[in-house]
This record gives sequence, structure tokens and C-alpha cells, in this order.
Amino acid sequence: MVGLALMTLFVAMALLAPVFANRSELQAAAGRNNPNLHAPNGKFWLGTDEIGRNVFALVMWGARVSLYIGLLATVVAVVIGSVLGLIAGYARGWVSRVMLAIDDFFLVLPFIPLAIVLALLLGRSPTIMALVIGGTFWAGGSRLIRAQVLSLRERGYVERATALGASSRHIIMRHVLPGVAPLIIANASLIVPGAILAESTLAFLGLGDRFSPSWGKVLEGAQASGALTLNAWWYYLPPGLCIIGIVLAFTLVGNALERIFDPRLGDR
Amino acid sequence: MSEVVSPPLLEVAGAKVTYEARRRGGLPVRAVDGVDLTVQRGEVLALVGESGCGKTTLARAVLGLQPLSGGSINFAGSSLPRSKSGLRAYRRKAQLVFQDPTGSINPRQSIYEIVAEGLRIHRERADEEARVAAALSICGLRPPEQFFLRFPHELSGGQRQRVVIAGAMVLEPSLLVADEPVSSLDASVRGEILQLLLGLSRDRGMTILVVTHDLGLAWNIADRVAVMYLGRIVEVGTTEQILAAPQHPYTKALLSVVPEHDKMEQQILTGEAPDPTHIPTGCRFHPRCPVYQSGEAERLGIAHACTGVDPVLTNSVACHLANR
Amino acid sequence: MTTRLVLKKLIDAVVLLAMVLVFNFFLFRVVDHDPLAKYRGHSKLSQAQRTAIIKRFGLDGSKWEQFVRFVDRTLHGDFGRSFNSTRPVVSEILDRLPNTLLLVGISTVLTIAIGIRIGIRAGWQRGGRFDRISTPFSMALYGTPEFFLGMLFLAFLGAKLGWFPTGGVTNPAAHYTGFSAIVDRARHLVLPVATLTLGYLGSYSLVMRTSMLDTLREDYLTTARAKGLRDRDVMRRHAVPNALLPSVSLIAIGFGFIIGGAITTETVFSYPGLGLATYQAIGNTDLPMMQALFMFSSVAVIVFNIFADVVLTFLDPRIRVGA
Amino acid sequence: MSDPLLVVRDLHVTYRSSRGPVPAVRGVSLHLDRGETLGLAGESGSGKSSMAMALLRLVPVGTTITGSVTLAGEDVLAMKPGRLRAVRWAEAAVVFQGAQHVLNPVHRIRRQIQEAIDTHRGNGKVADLLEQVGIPRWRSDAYPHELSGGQKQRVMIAMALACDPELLIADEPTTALDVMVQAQVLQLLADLQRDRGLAMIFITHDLSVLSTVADRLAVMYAGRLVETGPAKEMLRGARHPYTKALAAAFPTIGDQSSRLAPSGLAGDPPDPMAVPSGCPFHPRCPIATEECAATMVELHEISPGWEAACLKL
Repeated sequence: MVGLALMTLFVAMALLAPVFANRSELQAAAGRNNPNLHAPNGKFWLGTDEIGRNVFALVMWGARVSLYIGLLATVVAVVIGSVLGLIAGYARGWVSRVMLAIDDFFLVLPFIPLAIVLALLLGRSPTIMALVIGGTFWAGGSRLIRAQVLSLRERGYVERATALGASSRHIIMRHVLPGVAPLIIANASLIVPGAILAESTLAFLGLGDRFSPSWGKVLEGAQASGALTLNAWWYYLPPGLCIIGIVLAFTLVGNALERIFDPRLGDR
Repeated sequence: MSEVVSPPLLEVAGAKVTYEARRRGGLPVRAVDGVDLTVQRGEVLALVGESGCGKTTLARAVLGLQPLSGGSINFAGSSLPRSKSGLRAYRRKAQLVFQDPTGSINPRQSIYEIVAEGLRIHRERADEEARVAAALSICGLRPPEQFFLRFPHELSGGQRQRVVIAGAMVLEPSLLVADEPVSSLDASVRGEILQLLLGLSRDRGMTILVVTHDLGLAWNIADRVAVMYLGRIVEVGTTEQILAAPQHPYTKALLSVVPEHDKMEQQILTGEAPDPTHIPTGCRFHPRCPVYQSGEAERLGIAHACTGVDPVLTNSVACHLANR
Repeated sequence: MTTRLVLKKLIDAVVLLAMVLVFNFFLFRVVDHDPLAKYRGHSKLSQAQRTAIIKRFGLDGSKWEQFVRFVDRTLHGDFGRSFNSTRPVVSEILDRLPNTLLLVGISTVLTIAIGIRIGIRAGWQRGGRFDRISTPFSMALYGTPEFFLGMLFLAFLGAKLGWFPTGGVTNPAAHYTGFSAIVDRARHLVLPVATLTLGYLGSYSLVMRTSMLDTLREDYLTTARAKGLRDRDVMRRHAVPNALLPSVSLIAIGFGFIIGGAITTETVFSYPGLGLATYQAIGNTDLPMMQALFMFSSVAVIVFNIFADVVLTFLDPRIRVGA
Repeated sequence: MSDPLLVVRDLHVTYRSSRGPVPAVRGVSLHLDRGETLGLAGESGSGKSSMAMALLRLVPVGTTITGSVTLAGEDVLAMKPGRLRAVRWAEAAVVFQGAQHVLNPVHRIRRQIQEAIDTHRGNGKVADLLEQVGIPRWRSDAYPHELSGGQKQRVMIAMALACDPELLIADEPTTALDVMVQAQVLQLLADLQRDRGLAMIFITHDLSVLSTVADRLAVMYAGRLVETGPAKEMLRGARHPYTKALAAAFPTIGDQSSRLAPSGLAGDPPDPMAVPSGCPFHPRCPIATEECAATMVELHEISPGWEAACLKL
């Protein structure tokens, strides 16, 4: 419940960002006439950054960027993970082994360094960041889905369908897919927080778009401008707390979904 | 007698199923090792034996779920099809009822969908609802309409098994293979399901092959009994023959340990269920055979045959002593 | 039996390393058509200079030749020269390695030790007071990016209260010797270690808690209780050893994230280790450096995973016998 | 005559669940003499296992147990935790069902048996115990997964005997086993029980199994006892309609009345959260009348040492 409320709040922030702050406020020029690193006041609810931009605007628009990257990356990761997981689980023989090897490989590759390399080579726009994160984030989910498919294959009702004369197509469409769908959904809601954290890490390391800043990028600015030693809390606290909040929101919702879909976990 | 003897519905001849061991370097598992068996139209045949004797593998082979590595299976006079489409058509006629009804139905499907699944797989859309209703009502789920939209978890174990049987009956098969159909059910429900199976055979002429370790079940519903040991049928005959006057020492031992059967002295065989990767030479039962072990076989001068000659099924029993 | 299993794991690891090698080459030479474009000031170079540089960085010849040379050099520990400092990449890395080993080593040990303990206790008494406090705490830690945690430490414990230095590994102004040098070094480690430890504590304790909850359903715990064992012994001897098994693999896979965490943590505290080197390589688009760092962290994760696999073989007799 | 070893009075066991309290045992009274074997029969959900586990208070957190359980003159339900732990296994040990998951997979069986001995400072020897149950001494270094189902159950029995208890609670000890192995284990239990003068509560859903081991029988339905009496006589001529049905479910081979006539009971066992009013068996009972639905009936003597809870008796 808390998760859902928080989630709604952040989605609202992302959607309403243009209402509260104009996109142009994100440009460097927007802060030219404003005081730099100014504490919050009636005009700048969350103060200004080192080049005079309105931190409130940055945080509102940050919700948009962070959510966009987080969700798009999740879609990419879920699609890759589900397809590979389904194939690895349903196929037999060498196809399954190759899939498993690819999965193992991506599972042990250190994720952040890999994403850094990719972002360095491919570019830094939000969409590319999302593709990079999604493209490297799917291995765990694919492993889970494979395990579930393997277990579904052994279920009595799959054997019953086979004994009734069902084709592979019938079994996949009628029994395997409906069986893994809830897992895919629950898994997706747990990938979102991971992707958002990953994005904020990459942005913090300088791999983000300066003028459509995510929360991680805002934190990078705070770090680089010396806001920490200057006690400019309004600059770094709000984006940081937002990241924590959104990660918690998706984690809580994901856990709740998992509990709904997997009755075995019911009394956790 | 002028009655024409109809050919058997199912004829298994020299059937073998061998598969590779899970572990590398392991010996091949000879799960079914040369089985001859016929099932007549309309009869209930019980295939009994300990776990690991190959009875379930044989049942799966009969349904075309497990390819044979040797021998043949004939159904209604022609051998089992090997092609995908041939097998699909065959599976319309031979249906399986499982041990665990809860696991064998998809918890996400309604009872209607579960029962109709066979019709949908074989694209028989006509009168679907009427046929589903008829199958449910044959299986004692009445009025059938009341069950259409319910889900498996709302039903009791016995009702679920009825749904599984209805799902098989909806295709109007000529053979029903039931693998331990009541062993996971509560005692008080067991009789009801057995009554249902017996009724299908008596009222509708259904041929039923029931796989079980439970001799009481055979006594309750079977016309004939086949006893299986280590991949081979060691004794076969009418239920009265086998259960009242067993010939094979293995059948005798099996019967003697049925609780409440206090007419016989218990002959508890030592050791665990035998291992199908190491089938003994000669009579495969001799290492556990009370007759051989007590030295009686020696006295009768058949011990060398027990260790050296694989007995064949003659006069319904495969034993050197009985066939002496 | 056990040696054969360890051997098999080692072979798996070698295969993975080979895949990393190929992948690494693929990333840097195939995805990127013109690595030289990233070289600083490349537009001002003359043709002769270009050719010289291309040769120096091993970028000449066909892709296949480059690959063979790349593998050969890598196997000899030659990762080329940094675009930025033009020093050999290996020396750059070796200079900074001890700092990172110290930071990541201490943090990993602390995270695993504390995280597992918290998870065990929370799971054992689910819904109890400890669980009600520790689990939300773990979840909050899980949701906090470690660099934000580091920034908070730096701003409050470092800058505002002045309890700890805010960056570096030593105080360059004071020339400490002997024991005070060690104290100085330790003081510089406190905040980065705390950051990295707390940053991953949450996920470790949550993993262990879930694993405990799964184990608590097992029948052998009822057996242990029926035997008249104290609750503490039931937990210590029966629940924990079994609950550790799934956690070990998850922790091994999660190790890659600690390496990522080291990058941001070192960046926040200007701690001169491999993480800070990574950050600088990003800023300078220093490809040879980046390539070596990526290679290096992959190797670290793979080695850690083998280690975990071996540990698991010793913890779980079922794996040992190959069941 | 000495006092009975175990006296249970008006035992209620109620589990906590997300749907509300689940009354699994609803007022059971019984007694067990030293050296006697009581067969406790009932279907799944009848409360037989809950009752047995409650004897040693081996129930999940949040479960309430009321009534009294007196074991060797001491009230188990009133014991302090320390005393309860001392009583567990030393006075009453349990052989659990399945044996598949009741042994800890990561410890050698020697260690698991030794642990029981050490906890109660007993002086049994692991190898001797294993030999008594027919497992060679050298197998004590095995892990559970290296043993077959029957062997695991033997190990479980050896472990139960480790501290020389007076009472053995055997909860479906042969259910997961194959016919021949089941016979082996039943014989082992019967031998041990005779040699050691153990008292035993043997729980099962298969009434026929009890004929070889039990002196007395108690049949449970919906959390209550419906019939109790001498085993042999009861198996041959049960009086309560439920026991009759249960006994008939496993036919006597050779008995012509059951040949090609499986006997069953209409309906299903009741949900413990919605037990029918009056006699809980009345909806499935072939001889029930309107009176049965209205009147709750207690166990009463129908002949010496034989009690049943049925209005018609």
C-alpha cells in the first residue's frame, strides 16, 4: 500500500513536471540571472544549483528522466530475459546449453563497468542509456524464467496435455506462457528499481545528458560543485531521497505482486 | 460355442524400453525388458509390482509417450504409429488418468476448460458444451453445469480425480490407462473412484489398464492381473487365479505382505526395490527368491536353472519351479 | 570426487575468461569503428603521427591480426598505454590496486558478516521486534545508492562535523610515520568502508532473511526440535547451514555490484584506487585504460564466483557426491 | 495395575491462519498403557497428526493447545521450556512421516543421531543403534541423500531409540514406502516394540496397516474420536459407520463380498473450518437421521473397552 502510494506520487511528479517547471529551466542559460547555490526561498522552493538553475525544476524533470530510463530499460531487459529464458527452458540439447552459457556469461560480467564501457562507446542520451542498462540487466530474470519453465514442463497437467495429443504450440500457449506470465510481471517490477539505481550510478559517474538530467545527474552536479562541503543540502538531499523513495516503491509493489502470484510465499 | 473371439485391443510383444542413465558412465536402465501382454476389449487389467519394476514406463509406452527400444505394441490390430500426426490421432483413442489429480490439472483453468482441452486439441468444436457436460455427468459430477466455471482449488481431491477422468472420457477413447488412480486420495474417497472406473468398464465396455502396487485395488475392480518384476511380466492370469492361488514365489511374497491378509505366513523379501541397471542373470528374481534362498531349489535340482536360465512365461507364469 | 568438481569449475572459469577476452575485443574494436577519434587532440595530428599512434596502440592490420595480437599481449599482461598519461596501463593499475583491495576487501567481509547475521536473526524471528526494525532498515539501505550514502557521510561526518577526512588515503600535509601513519590511513578508510559496507548490507541481509524463511518450513527443523534441542541450537546447527546454501550463490553473483559500488564510492571520497581510475578514464575517454579495467573487474568477479562455488561444494554434501 | 503412561484429556488444538482460527483437534481424550500400541487412524485433515504433535507441543508459533496431556505423571502442557526439552526424545520420541525431508541434508547421519544422544547425555552408541535397525555400521558416515527411502526411515527409527524413550510416536512411518519395504519397517517396529517394551502411538490413514501392530485402535474424524476399541475385533467388526467405511475401503483379498465391488463413502472429508453441526459425520453417514444433524454426540461405551460416538449405537 505504501509502495503504491509512493509510486503514484512519483509518476505524478513525472507527468506534472511541465506544469510546475518549464523545460527551458533545465538549460544552462536559464540560471544566468539567478543567484548561484542559493538556499531555498519563496521563488526557488529548493534553492538553486551552482549555475543558478532552479533545483525544484531539476528534481521534477529528474523524475521524468529517471522513470523513463528505468521503465524503458526494464522493458528491454524483460523482453530479452523472457525470450531467452523461455527458449533456454523449453528447448532441449545444444540450443538450451548455448542459451545457458550466454546467460552465465552476462550473469558474472560486472554490470556497472560493462554499462560504462557501452555508454562510453555508444553515447549518452537517455534512450541509449536505457538500452545499455536493459541490454545488460536481463540475465537474472532469464535465469528465473528458465527455472520456472523447467518446472512447468514437469507439471502433471503438461504431461496430461501431451497424453491428450497436444502439440508443443498448444502446450506453450496454454500452459507454459500463462504459467510464467505472473513471474514475468513480478520480476519486471523488481527490475525497475535495479535499473533506476543503475542509471543513477552511471549518471553520477558522468555518463548522462547534462541538459535532461536524471536524479543521479543532479547528484553528480552537487558532488562536482562542492555542495557537500558548502552545506548546500537543498541541492543533494531532494534527488537522493527521491531515488530511495522510488526504489522502495517499486520494491514493495514487486514483493506484493510476488506474494500474490506465488501462494507459497503467502505468509512471509 | 459359436461366439467369434474378437482380437485383443492391445497386444504388447517383446517390448523393451532402455534409456541412458542420468549420470555419465552409468549403465543403461532396462526399465521394460521384454514384456508380452494382451488386453482384451472391455476388460480391466491390473498391472501390479513394486516401484521401479517398470510398470509406469510400460504404461507410458502403451500411450506412445515413451518410445520402445525393441519389440512392438499393437493397438486394435495395427502397430502404434510413429509419426507425430499418427500419434496425435492415436492419443484420441488411448487416454491416461494420473496418480495425482491435483498436479495433473492446470490450477488456472476452469473445470470446463480442463475437460474441453482434449476436444480443443483435436479440433472437435461441434457440440463442445454438450460433450463436456456429458463427460462430467458420466463421471458423477452432477449437475455438470454447476462445475463449468469452478476452479480446481474449489474442489476436493476426489472431485478433481473425477475431472481428470472426465477430461479423458470426453474424447470417447477405447482404452483408459490409469496410473495409481487412487493412491493419493483419502481412504473414504478411494472406493468412489474405483466404483466409477468399474462402472465405466461394466456399463460402457471401456477397456482399462490400471497400474498399481495395491493388490486390494486389483481385487476390487480387475478382471485379470499381471505381475511385473524388474521389467518383465512374471505371472499373469485372472484375478481369482493370481490372488487366490499364486504360482510365482514373487506373487506369493507380494500377496503375503498385504496387511490383513492373515491366511498366509508373511514372506518379507529383504533388500530394497531391485535395480533395473543390474538385472541378475538367470531368473531375475533368484537373489530375493525365498525358494532359491532356502535351498529348496537346490533340493529340487533346479538351482542351476534359476541362476543360469532366464525363465519364459509359460502357462501364465515365468518360474522354473512352477514350470517344472 | 571433490577435486574433480573443483577442476570442472576451474575449466568453466577458463571458458568464461576466454569469452570475456573475446567480448572485450569485440566491444572495443568492433562496436567502436574509430578508437582513435577518442584520442585527445586527434584532429591536430599529422598523418605520420597518426600512423605511429595506430601502431603504438596495436590498431593496425586486419581485425583478425589485431585480435591475435590483442590476445597475445593480454596474455603477457600488456594492456597498452593509457591515452591520458601514456604510461603503461598495467603500471597505472598496479599503483592503485592495493588501495582498492583494501577498501573492497574490508567492506566485502564486513557486509557479508553483518548482513548474514542480520538476515538470520530477522528470518528466525519473523515478525519479532528485531525483524520489524531491521527489515525496513535493510530495505531502505537497499534503496539507497551507495554514492548518495557516501555523499551524506562526507557532508555530515566529514565536512560539517569534521570527524573524518573527506578524501584521499593519507594526509599529504602531515608526514606521519610509524603508528600514526597507520592511524591516519585507517581514518581515511572509515567513511569509504562504511559507505560500501552499508550500501550493500541491505540486499545481503534481505537475501539471507528470505533464505532463512524458506528453510524454516523444512521438516528437519521439527525433527531437531522434537529431539529436545534448544532453539538456539536448532537455528545454529540446522537452520543456518542450510539457509546459507542459496545465499552463497546469490552473494557471489552480487559481488559484481560491489565492484560497481567501489567506483562511485572512490569517486565520492577521491580515494585513489581502481574505481577513481575508472571515473577518470570515463572523463578522459581513455579507452585502453577502460578496457583493462573492465577486463580486470570481470576477472575479479569470475574468481570470486569460483571461490563461492568451491565454498558451496564444501557446504553441501549433495553437490559433492554429484547427486 | 500401574498408572497409564499417557493420559490425554479434552485436548483442543487450534491453528492460527490468515482466514482465522482452524480447530484441528476438538476435544480428544485417550490413554495409553506402558508397552501398549495404540493405532490412531483417520483421513487427511482429521487432526490425527496435530494431536500427536501436540503431545510434545511441537506446533507452529501461535497455535493454542488446551486440555491436559499427562506423560508419566507429569503435565506436558504445564512444563517449563527447559523441562519440556528434556522430556522430548528422552521420554517420547517421534518417527516422522516420509523421512524424505525429516533428516537434515547437510549432516552425516552419525552426527544427527549423536546429537540426540548428546542433548540428553545418553550413552547409546550410534553404530549399535544402526545395527539394531538393520543398517550396517559403516553406513553411519553416509549423508541422507545417499540412502534409500526405507533406509532413511530405519535411520529415523534408530534416532528415535537413541535415548531409550518409553513412548514412540510414529506418524505415518510407512506411507511413502513401497509395499515390501513397508512390510520390513512394520516388522522392525513390531520387533523393537516387543523387545524394548515400548509404548507406541501409530498414526496412519491406512486402517489395514494397523492390524499387524496395534493393540487398540482409535479412529478420528473432523478433530474428534469416533470410535475406540480393541484392534483385532474392531478391524473385523467396526461399529461406527465411519470406521466401517474406512475398513471396507481396503478390502480383504479373497473376501467374495468385496470382489468387483469397491465400497466407498459419498462426499468428502469436512473442511476443519466448516465442520457440520451435530455429529460431524452425518452428511456422509448412510444411517443418519435428522436427529444426528442436531445432536452432538460424545464417545460412550458400547461394550467393555469399546466406545463409539454415534447416536445409533
